[in-house]
Amino acid sequence: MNTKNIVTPGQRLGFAQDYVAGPGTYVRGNLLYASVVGMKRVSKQTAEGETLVLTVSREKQQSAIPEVCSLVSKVIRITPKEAVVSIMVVDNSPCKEDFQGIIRQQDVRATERDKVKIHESFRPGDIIRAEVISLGDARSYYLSTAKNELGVIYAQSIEGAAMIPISWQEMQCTKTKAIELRKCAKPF
Amino acid sequence: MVKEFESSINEKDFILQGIKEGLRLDNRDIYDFRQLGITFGPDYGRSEVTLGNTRVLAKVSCEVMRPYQDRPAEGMITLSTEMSPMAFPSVEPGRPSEEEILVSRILEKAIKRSRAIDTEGLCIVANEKVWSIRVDIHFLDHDGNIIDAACIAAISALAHFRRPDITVIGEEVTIHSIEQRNPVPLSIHHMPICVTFAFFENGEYVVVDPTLQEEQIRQGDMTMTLNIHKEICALSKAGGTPLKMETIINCSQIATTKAKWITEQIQAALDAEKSKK
Amino acid sequence: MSSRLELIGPQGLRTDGRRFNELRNMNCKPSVLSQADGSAYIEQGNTKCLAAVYGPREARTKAQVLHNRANINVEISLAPFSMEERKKRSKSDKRILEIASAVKQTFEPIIMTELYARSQIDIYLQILQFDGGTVQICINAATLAIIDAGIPMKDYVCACSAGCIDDEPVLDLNHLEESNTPELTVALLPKNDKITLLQMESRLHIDKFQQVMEMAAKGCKEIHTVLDKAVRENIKDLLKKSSI
Amino acid sequence: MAGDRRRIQGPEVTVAPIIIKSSDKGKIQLTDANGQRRDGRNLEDIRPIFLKTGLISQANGSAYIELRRTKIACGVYGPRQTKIPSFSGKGNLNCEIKFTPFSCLKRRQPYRDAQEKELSQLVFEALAPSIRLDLLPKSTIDIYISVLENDGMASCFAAAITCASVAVADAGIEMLDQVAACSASYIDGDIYMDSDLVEEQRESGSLVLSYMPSLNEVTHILQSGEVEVSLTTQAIEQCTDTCSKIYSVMNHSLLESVKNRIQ
Amino acid sequence: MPPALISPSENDYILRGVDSNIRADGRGRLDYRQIILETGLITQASGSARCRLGEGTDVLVGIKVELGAVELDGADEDVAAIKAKRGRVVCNVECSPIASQQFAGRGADDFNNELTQMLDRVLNGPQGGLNLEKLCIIPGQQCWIVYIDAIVLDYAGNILDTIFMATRAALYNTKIPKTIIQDRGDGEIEFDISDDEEEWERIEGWDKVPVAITLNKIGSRHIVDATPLEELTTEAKLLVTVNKDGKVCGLQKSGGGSINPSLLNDMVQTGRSLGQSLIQSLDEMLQREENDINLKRARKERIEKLGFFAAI
Repeated sequence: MNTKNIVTPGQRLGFAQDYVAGPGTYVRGNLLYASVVGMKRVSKQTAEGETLVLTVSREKQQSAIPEVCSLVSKVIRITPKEAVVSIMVVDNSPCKEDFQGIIRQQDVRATERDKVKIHESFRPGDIIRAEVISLGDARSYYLSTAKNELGVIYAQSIEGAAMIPISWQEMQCTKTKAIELRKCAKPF
Repeated sequence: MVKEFESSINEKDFILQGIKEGLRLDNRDIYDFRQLGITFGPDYGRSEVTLGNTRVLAKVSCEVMRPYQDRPAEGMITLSTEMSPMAFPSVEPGRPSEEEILVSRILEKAIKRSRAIDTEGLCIVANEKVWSIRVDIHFLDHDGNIIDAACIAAISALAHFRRPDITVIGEEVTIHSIEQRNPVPLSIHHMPICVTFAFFENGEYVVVDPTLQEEQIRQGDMTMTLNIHKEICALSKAGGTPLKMETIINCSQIATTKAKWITEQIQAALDAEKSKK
Repeated sequence: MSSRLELIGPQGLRTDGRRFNELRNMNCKPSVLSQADGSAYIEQGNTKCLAAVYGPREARTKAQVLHNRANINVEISLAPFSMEERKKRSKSDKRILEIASAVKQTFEPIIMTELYARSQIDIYLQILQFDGGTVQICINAATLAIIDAGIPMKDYVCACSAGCIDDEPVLDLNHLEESNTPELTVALLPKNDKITLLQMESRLHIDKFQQVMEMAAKGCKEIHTVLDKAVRENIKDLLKKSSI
Repeated sequence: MAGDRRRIQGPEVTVAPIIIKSSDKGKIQLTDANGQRRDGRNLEDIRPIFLKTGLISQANGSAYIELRRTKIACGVYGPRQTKIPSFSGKGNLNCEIKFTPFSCLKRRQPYRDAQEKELSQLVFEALAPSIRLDLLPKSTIDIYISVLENDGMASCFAAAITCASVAVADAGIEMLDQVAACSASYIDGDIYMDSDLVEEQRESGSLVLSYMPSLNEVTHILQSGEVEVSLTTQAIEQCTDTCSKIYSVMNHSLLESVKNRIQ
Repeated sequence: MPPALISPSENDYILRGVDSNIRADGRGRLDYRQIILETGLITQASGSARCRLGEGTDVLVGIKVELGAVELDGADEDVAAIKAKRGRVVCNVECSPIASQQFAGRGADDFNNELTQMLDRVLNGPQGGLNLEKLCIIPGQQCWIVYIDAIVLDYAGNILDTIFMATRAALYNTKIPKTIIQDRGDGEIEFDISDDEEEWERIEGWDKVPVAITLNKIGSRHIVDATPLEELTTEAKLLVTVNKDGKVCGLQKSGGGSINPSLLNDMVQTGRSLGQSLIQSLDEMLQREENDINLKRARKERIEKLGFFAAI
């Protein structure tokens, strides 16, 4: 790997009109600067006249913070109105320390929102995939599972065994074959 | 934080109605103290006082210390009160509550500010060494009126206390152990006694020695500290329901008789203790 | 108390030239601060105090919320240069907390707190110079500031101290006098002559008690006239300003 | 003063001994006949800098700086969830600087004193303009700086800022630029760059400047002492020049760390 | 208490105003509000002064001069020897909760500390102006300690400048008792303190005490004497302390923004010239007040202080 491509924050990378500023860079005045330590990369030109995207990929990942994207989190506690979760992975990069999020009753699924019962959707200890819909209040991010591919991805039955999804709102225990209710994520 | 236990509305009404009719739950008269018990020992300066269910322990100890610069020929007296969650479930340990501050301030005024103890007699070598007397007050059980109980405990413990005898030759100070020489008592000028009143119905009704439940429904309180010479040593009515002046004068009369009665009780307990030895 | 100070001169005048039943020179003015909802400044002799009242406003912490009335919060601070010797006092000094608690309990039955459920009224007092009578000046300043803030209360609360020198009751003690004689502080509701606060230190014979208390109550009445005048003048000024 | 009761306390008042040198040496000369300082530097030279990243494995980013007898370690944690719930669209930056008890001439108390609290505030002010806090809503970055040895307060403060900036970059946090800082002392009308403790005690004033060389912005300035404006201007210029030099050291150490990881 | 907030439109309003050199209260960028200064309000202090800016900010400074031990430490003997011959200055700033609800409880602790350190840094050094050697009574043992306590009584922006103005005036007002030193032989020195107030002296060098000018960078320009709203708009502040000779006695940037070096130089220059003229007008005010008092004293009239009722 060419060490010449390693850049440090504040380093000038070129003129703003020549490139599109990708992640790890920013524009100030008419210049493009690096904002993290890492490798400078320029996207390959695919079409004629397309502006190249310049990115600096981080040499070391910053501890991730939630943004509007999909994430993985663990249910901590539930109330009739909401499920409190702790956000563990944001967009495939793990958070060093957990952030707190809330899935409100109306954000569990897309249809028949008024009939949602939290305890028939999530249980404490479930691992779920969700997405951030808002920065939320002072304490928590607001999350939603109102999409087919979002919902519980791993859960244990009362017996303590792992469960497999059998429909979008049911899971079955591998040991006792008991069926429990969950809002399941559609497997990829 | 644990919330303080509160009586129900029915209980409150019941107690209030009783007071209006001159009746109390424990069959006392409104101007009566509860049963007072004072026990001493086993060592000097330790007394345990019970006032109904309220129970307070006081322990006096002493050590030799350097005096304050502005009072070179006076001994020191330290009062220390600590409310532990044992008697006060709502108290957070470590941080003094507002109630604790008020109690310790009233005791300080009653015992230190009124000069109940002869501090000049505690001087060993001026500017160099004086006795420092420390009174530790522990609240063991709280059923109302801890101030009166604490004050009785503190003053009776001080009266019971004996400090080691000393001889001073020039700058040389010898402290004799209790086995070597008889320890000496503190010289006590007078015995301040606290009497606490509780007021109900905008000050219309007055009760002496309130229990915890009565304290919870009172609208105001007043603590008078007196001695047997009919001197008011301290008085504290920190806000609460406004009172007529006659009520206060009336209270002061009641307090004098109560102070006399309590002093006699303490004296009797001290005498009984002495005769035992 | 072996070396007793001469607190009364040969002509029967006190150390600062006052007669027995004379108050110290008193100055007061409401509305002195820009940020506070109500404020007041009071001088009683050499004791000077500023008061500010904020609220009724949202309670700062949930623990302070009372469901049926407003919570009153009192904070007192002493300027480091206010005493003879410079001393920085922490806010958790026992004596200061005691006074703060006394001021709080004095105003609780007087302010109509039931009109402002779940809210909070803050009373801040700053003592700039100290020459005896802390409790009384704190109460008088707070009364004026609360009135200035427009918070409804049942009556003025006026406080004054009295003592007893050589068996003679004296009014409004200064620092020298209060450290050498018994001191009784009384806070009075002037309209119905009821006493809300009564504090005493040092020894006083019970036979003198009533006399001293009546002396203090008389002082409270005098203070009431001064406070009332200040309030009325302030309102007149306000009317004058708004009519222009 | 109420100290920490859990620790064994020494006497109420202690005085560090003053070592009296044999009289024949006389007064300490800060410069010799050639205009060179006691350690052979010229007035405008700074001490050699050793700067290394990634010493604290638990931290998200860390750095260690050494300028002869000044030694500082810094750890950066976060961005992580803000502990005190209060909504803010921008990230919080929390800086804490701590002098170890043995780092100074006099023993320092183990708990944070007033000076440390204020220096922490100053470090915050110096670093805040360089970090893109607007990208980190509801999050906090914690910067903990530990001074292991202090050889002159001004130069130590400057080194702490430099060190913290490298640690933030090492944590992979998005920044506008890195902040380099350096100090200067005014002694007898001359400007001594990066003075040590002996020089500092003889100064009539000092200047600490932190600077973002690539953006040409001053992020912090702290000057004490009675100084002519012209001299201040000159010192500011010298400091910005020196900061650019320190900047290359900072870049170098960051590049090294990347290279090491790649290999 | 949450910090005060500012809306984007208010922000924009102030920004544009500053750009066209007109502020919400009609002032230009470099105009101060009306200054009211009065000394000698606290009889129990050795010196005191109160400074009020416009209709808002109000600071009271009380100075007490007390006896104490000299400081005995230093990196080496030379430094220690200088310190042993000096008096000391101790600064302390407190924001009273009466000034603003933000200062209630422990809310002001950090802010108090910041202000205290800023004041201390300027006054406790060669640039402070005070002649500390004159405050020493017996070298190596006893000296006067000057305790400077500032209390913020009312808050409407620009606290620091006001503190410095009030401190300077309070130092002017401070009188130190004269000491008479007697050598008893065998290295034992005793001293008496004169109780004749006529003989008491001002602290030497009070006139060299600097004042502070806080310059607030808003947009690409800077203003002085900012109101609370303007302070919220400020990106970076620069504190310039200047003495009467026009020398810079301290610079300190605060706030979360950065400043371009050329603008920085510009701000230092502005601060310097403003500071010098500010000192001149402050000194005139103090002189006028003293003349008034002397005149009244000569005519045996009652000296009435405006006290806290001034200009409200």
